[in-house]
Amino acid sequence: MSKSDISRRGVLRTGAAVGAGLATPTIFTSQVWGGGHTGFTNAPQGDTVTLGFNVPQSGAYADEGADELRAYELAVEHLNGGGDGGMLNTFSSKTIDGTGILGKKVEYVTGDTQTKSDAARASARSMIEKDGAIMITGGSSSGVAVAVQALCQEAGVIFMAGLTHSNDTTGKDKKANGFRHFFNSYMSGAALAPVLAKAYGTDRKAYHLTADYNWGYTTQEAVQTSTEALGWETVNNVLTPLTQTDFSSYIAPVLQSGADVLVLNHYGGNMVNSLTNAVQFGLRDKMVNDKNFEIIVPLYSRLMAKGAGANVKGIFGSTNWHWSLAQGFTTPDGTEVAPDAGSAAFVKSFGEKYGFPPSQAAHTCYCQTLLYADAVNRAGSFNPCAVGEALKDFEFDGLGNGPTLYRGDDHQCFKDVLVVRGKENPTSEFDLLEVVEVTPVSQVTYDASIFGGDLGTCNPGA
Amino acid sequence: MGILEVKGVGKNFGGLKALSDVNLSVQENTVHAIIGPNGAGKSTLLNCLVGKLIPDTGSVMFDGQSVLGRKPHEINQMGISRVFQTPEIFGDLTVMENVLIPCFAKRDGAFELNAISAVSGQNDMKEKAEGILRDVNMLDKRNMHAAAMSRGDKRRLEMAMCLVQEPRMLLLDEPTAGMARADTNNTIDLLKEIKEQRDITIAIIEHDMHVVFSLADRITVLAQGTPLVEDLPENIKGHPKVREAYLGEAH
Amino acid sequence: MDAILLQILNGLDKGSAYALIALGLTLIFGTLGVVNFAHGALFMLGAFCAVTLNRILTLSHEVVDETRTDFLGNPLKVDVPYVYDILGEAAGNAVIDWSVPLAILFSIPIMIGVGYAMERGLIKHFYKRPHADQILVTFGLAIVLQEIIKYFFGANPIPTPAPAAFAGSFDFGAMLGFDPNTIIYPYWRLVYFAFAMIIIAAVFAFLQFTTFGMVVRAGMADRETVGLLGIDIDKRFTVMFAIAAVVAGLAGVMYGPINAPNYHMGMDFLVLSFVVVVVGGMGSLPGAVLAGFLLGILESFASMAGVLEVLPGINQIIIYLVAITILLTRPRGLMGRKGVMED
Amino acid sequence: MFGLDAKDTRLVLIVAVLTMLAPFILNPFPEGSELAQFNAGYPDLMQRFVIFGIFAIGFNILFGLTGYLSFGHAAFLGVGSYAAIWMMKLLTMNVVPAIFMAIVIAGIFSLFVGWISLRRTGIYFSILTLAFAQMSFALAYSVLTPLTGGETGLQPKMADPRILDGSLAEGTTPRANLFGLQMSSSYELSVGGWLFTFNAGYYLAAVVMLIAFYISIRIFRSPFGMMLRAIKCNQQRLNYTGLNSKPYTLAAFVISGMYAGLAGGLMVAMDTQVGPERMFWTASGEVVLMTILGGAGTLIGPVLGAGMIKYMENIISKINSTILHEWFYWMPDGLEDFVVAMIYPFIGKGWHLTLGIMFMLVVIFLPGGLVEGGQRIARLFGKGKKAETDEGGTKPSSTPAE
Repeated sequence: MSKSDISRRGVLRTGAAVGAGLATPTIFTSQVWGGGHTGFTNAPQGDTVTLGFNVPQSGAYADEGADELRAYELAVEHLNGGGDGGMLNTFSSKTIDGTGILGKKVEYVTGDTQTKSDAARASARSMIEKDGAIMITGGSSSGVAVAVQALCQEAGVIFMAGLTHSNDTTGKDKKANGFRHFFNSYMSGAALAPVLAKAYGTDRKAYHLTADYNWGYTTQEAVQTSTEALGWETVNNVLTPLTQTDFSSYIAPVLQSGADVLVLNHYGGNMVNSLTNAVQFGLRDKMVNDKNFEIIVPLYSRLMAKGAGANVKGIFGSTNWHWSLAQGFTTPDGTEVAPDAGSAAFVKSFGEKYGFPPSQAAHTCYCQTLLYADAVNRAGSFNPCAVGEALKDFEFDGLGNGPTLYRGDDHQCFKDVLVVRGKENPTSEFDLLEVVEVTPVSQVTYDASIFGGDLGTCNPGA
Repeated sequence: MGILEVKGVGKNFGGLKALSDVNLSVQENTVHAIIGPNGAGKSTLLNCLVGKLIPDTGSVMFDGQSVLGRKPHEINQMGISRVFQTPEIFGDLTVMENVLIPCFAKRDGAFELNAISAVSGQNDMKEKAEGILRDVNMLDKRNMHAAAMSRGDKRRLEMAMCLVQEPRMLLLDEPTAGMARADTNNTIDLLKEIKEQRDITIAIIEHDMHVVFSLADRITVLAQGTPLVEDLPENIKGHPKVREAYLGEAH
Repeated sequence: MDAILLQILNGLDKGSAYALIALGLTLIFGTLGVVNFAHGALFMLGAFCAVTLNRILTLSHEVVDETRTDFLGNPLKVDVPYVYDILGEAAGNAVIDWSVPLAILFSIPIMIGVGYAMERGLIKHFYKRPHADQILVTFGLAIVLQEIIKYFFGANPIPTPAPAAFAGSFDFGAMLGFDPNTIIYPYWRLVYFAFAMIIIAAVFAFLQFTTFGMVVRAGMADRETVGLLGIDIDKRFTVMFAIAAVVAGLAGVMYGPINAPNYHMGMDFLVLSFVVVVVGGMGSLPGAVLAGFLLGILESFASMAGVLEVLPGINQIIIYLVAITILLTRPRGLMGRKGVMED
Repeated sequence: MFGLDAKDTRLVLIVAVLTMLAPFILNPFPEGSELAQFNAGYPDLMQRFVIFGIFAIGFNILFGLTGYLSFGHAAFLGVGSYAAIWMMKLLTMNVVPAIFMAIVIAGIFSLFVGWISLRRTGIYFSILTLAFAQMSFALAYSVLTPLTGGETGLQPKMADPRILDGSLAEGTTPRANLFGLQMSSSYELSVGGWLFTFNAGYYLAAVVMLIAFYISIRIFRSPFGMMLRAIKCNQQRLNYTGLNSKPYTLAAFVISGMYAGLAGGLMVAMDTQVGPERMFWTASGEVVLMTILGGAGTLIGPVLGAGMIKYMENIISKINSTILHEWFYWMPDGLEDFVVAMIYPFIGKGWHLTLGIMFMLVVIFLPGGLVEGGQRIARLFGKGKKAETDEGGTKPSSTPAE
């Protein structure tokens, strides 16, 4: 964002405030969260619209939150016609023209979720109640996503989920006002299993270590079901406390169990520590059942993988998106993957602005912002119900994941899933993962009813 | 039959015999002093009387009821009040509050969830507390922080806190220890006054013979955890056994 | 049988970290009577000494590699550490590889400085203040320290690997006649255990066999008396604070390879270390060490799959259950003294 | 009045006026102005001020009076919240049974925890309470997921039974209400550039807080409160005065646990969601910090401390670098960047740093908390007048709380 721009905006805002202060004191009352005349919460007044970016700025996921915020700032810049336009150039829908959303200039407020559902809701509520945000987006855990999504449903604004991987977000806790671009545990399992079977054979004994909370449960279940379907056996599943930092006592007995694969259903700091510990134990140098012992991390985050350093080398996992899609590559089995135009545009615009490639969290947040803006434009209204209708069963392309469907039944995006592996010879600190296979969307699609839950009806606010 | 009957009390700490076969009978409305050299077991005995320690053997009866196994607050509710060697008061509270607390304890018992009525509205309690403060000449200090007072005043406050409960028996643990002569004399006068004006039994543990002989009606000499002699003060003064016990210990 | 052996081994190793942190905490509490909530932050600072040294050793200049491209398609800029230029690539690599053990030397003066500054600048003024004030001010300090670290190093964990020589694990099973691979344990963790034992022994020897130590022990037992003897105990207590800081710092330095350091690792250990200290008995050094190992072993047992099947979730609460049980049966912890911290 | 002496009555009235006028007081800056960033007069934050005020008032009854430092009070808040949300799911979205049940269940749980923990004193007591709270958190997060919803917590669902409520109209979501008055409903008053929001939930919470505050004053001034202060001062003397300190401390513990439960229930009433982080030890630490920051053992201190911390958490954390640049746009470019760079570490995502520094400064220079600070200021300005030394007698100065 160029500085003169900010300054000008500062002048305008002050000017507006003075003007408002001088105006004849008119007293009127109105029911909030309704906005009376407009029929929905926080209907944008004047020539600007405010979005709420609710990301972890303190706590263990602060770096991930910072990357999400960068992506949001970039998206706002592009929506307002700044920069090189990024993925606007490749997005299949062409309603965004650089004049903001529906001709209103996009402004934003930020808040700190602290990766706690209470704090996240407090922050989201302040954006809705104080700053007049019309849409809330962000977050980097499912607990937060589910909590904020429920809040947005109640308040009558749209929630565009950030990084949340649990099935629950668009499963048993789905809400009509909430939408998720990111993939989920089920898709990770479905995408990973065939690749694992191909790489490690169908006669494997898996030992699961699972983070003892909802996301862990759904991920473990997804991986177990999909690998067992291909012939694997699950030897054991041990639940580990969220607050655990040293996993040695969980990893030490793995070899004794006769397992030859260890699945670490952990995310974030848990993943870094459990993987580091597992590699420390030399598990990957061992031969069990005449097979090389292997480790799997179902959900990879490049930012977090960095914390595990060299320990990720050769370890399989899945990811929603990876910047190497921008350049194209050859998978180990010889498939040529051509450079993806959308990814290339995004990586270029993000990389040139910030000096490093975007993470998957940044990507999903950027996409969500664009998707929201486009939906408003197509609906011709900021009314959440109209926006929801526009997003429902919306098919698009050019946002880095190939053709994608926003399924209307559960507000979940369906797109290809990347199976990745820790790179043996990274060229830089960002070059940690290589894409092994792009699992086609058909392979990870499931029936919307299998996770229960009820979307309810959209709520535009009282 | 005395109001306090101690029979065959023994107490061991590890291998150490602190008390053995202590018998003691304190008559109602008398001042009974327990003296003895350091380490004779005076404090241990006192702690057995007030419920802080439970003796290994023997019995302690107060007015026909056993005090053994009862907690300090229960023993207090039976009518025994204790004055400590160094005054134990509520330092952060005002003098008035210090006296009000025992008033409430006397009226409401060991526990009463009296959380709604204001202290300031309890006029009967206030009058009672003011009365005792007047008796000990401290009414002018009623709003002072207790911790800010002189040691002599603290001692008087502690006495007032005990007396306001109208106990049947007052246990004093070296009440003049570490006091200047003038303060000691004041304390003696105060105790004499108490003795004369109230129906009260006093048991006093004391080092200072001046105090003992000014007050006591009867004296028990304790040595090495067991009573040596029990007699009237005038008989104790020249008693050879007592002299032996004290000289043996003394330098 | 082998499973139990393995968990005992594991518990000893876990316990050695607990014991080291609790030891430092107890030193400060026992000598200065200060409840130091910033002790976990000292542990974290130690770990970041290792990170910093690694950063210093890998200070690099960029060399453009025309044959490869970076994420934007531009020629790749490869970082070449200055150490390579000075020592050559092989020796340079070796130095970087050994940065964690080297950080022991690097961290000692830093931790002494931090400890000294903390005691003289802040803690000293809180000797006479209520414990609640001490807790609050040191808690505030802990937040400040970790936020400063976060500002410079980010929130994500930073990998600080052990020297390659310590990679992999040692097969105890084979040595003891069990099947191979049943009882294996990483070399670095064994190093950590040995290191912890040396530090603990050194602290005890220092307190036991030097006059300085004797005075400090006397001060721990009865501060007033020692003061009456005309010994300037305060100066010695400053030294003890610095020593405690060094113990915490060294525990942190060596912990880096076990769990990649992040800015909140101190807070993660804070509650646990207080539980350890209290279970051991406030102010008792042997108690702290004993409780550290005890809790380490029990935690390891509680994480066994067989145990979890019978008692799901026991691994979540075992530490606290033990703390409650011990405090109810042994009012002052395993080896605590009467009257310490009871008001 | 109300069975209070003149000074306490004045304090209650001041607090009552401040809470009732909070929507005005907390929104001093006109909408759209640069300083509007500092406005705190929106429902969520106002609700949090009073709810955490209740939590801290209750905590103060235990810690401020008896000196027992509980490090596990967040557990009672959490348990109260879970009780409340279950009442909403099972019975009715009316907040009355939810709040009532929150108090009852938190009371029962604190009776259990207190009965065990109060066997010990000092730091041993603190660790026992901490242990219970951490166990509650860990279990709620994991094995008790069927009961607590685990990580994602609990919210009212369309499919909940709500046996007392009629079925919901199509397209509506279950909303917390007080006999039909929705907690989320607000009236906005726009005067010139100013916008004031009057929220039903806030006023319910504020009235409850006033009652809670009033009860706490009564407790402070009662014989019971005097006994509690005596316990803090000299437990031995109390026992030898014929009083059993155990039931007194236990009663104080349970009362403060019920306050915490009340706060937890109100949180659910205002925002129908519960997550286990509410019980994490840092949440217990937060109420300790609030109480000490404001002034432990004083009447109004805990409320001030709660307001201060919640203000920092919600207002300071939302200032980002763009906003800073807007504020200082009038400076020369180089200077502007410099000033922003100097301030930036302390605001927005750096708000924890500011909080830490503030704790240290307050503890070092104002051991009596903000109340002591207020007294010092009052003394500075009121030298001629009679010196008010009584705790709680000081009026909250410029702190943005009630």
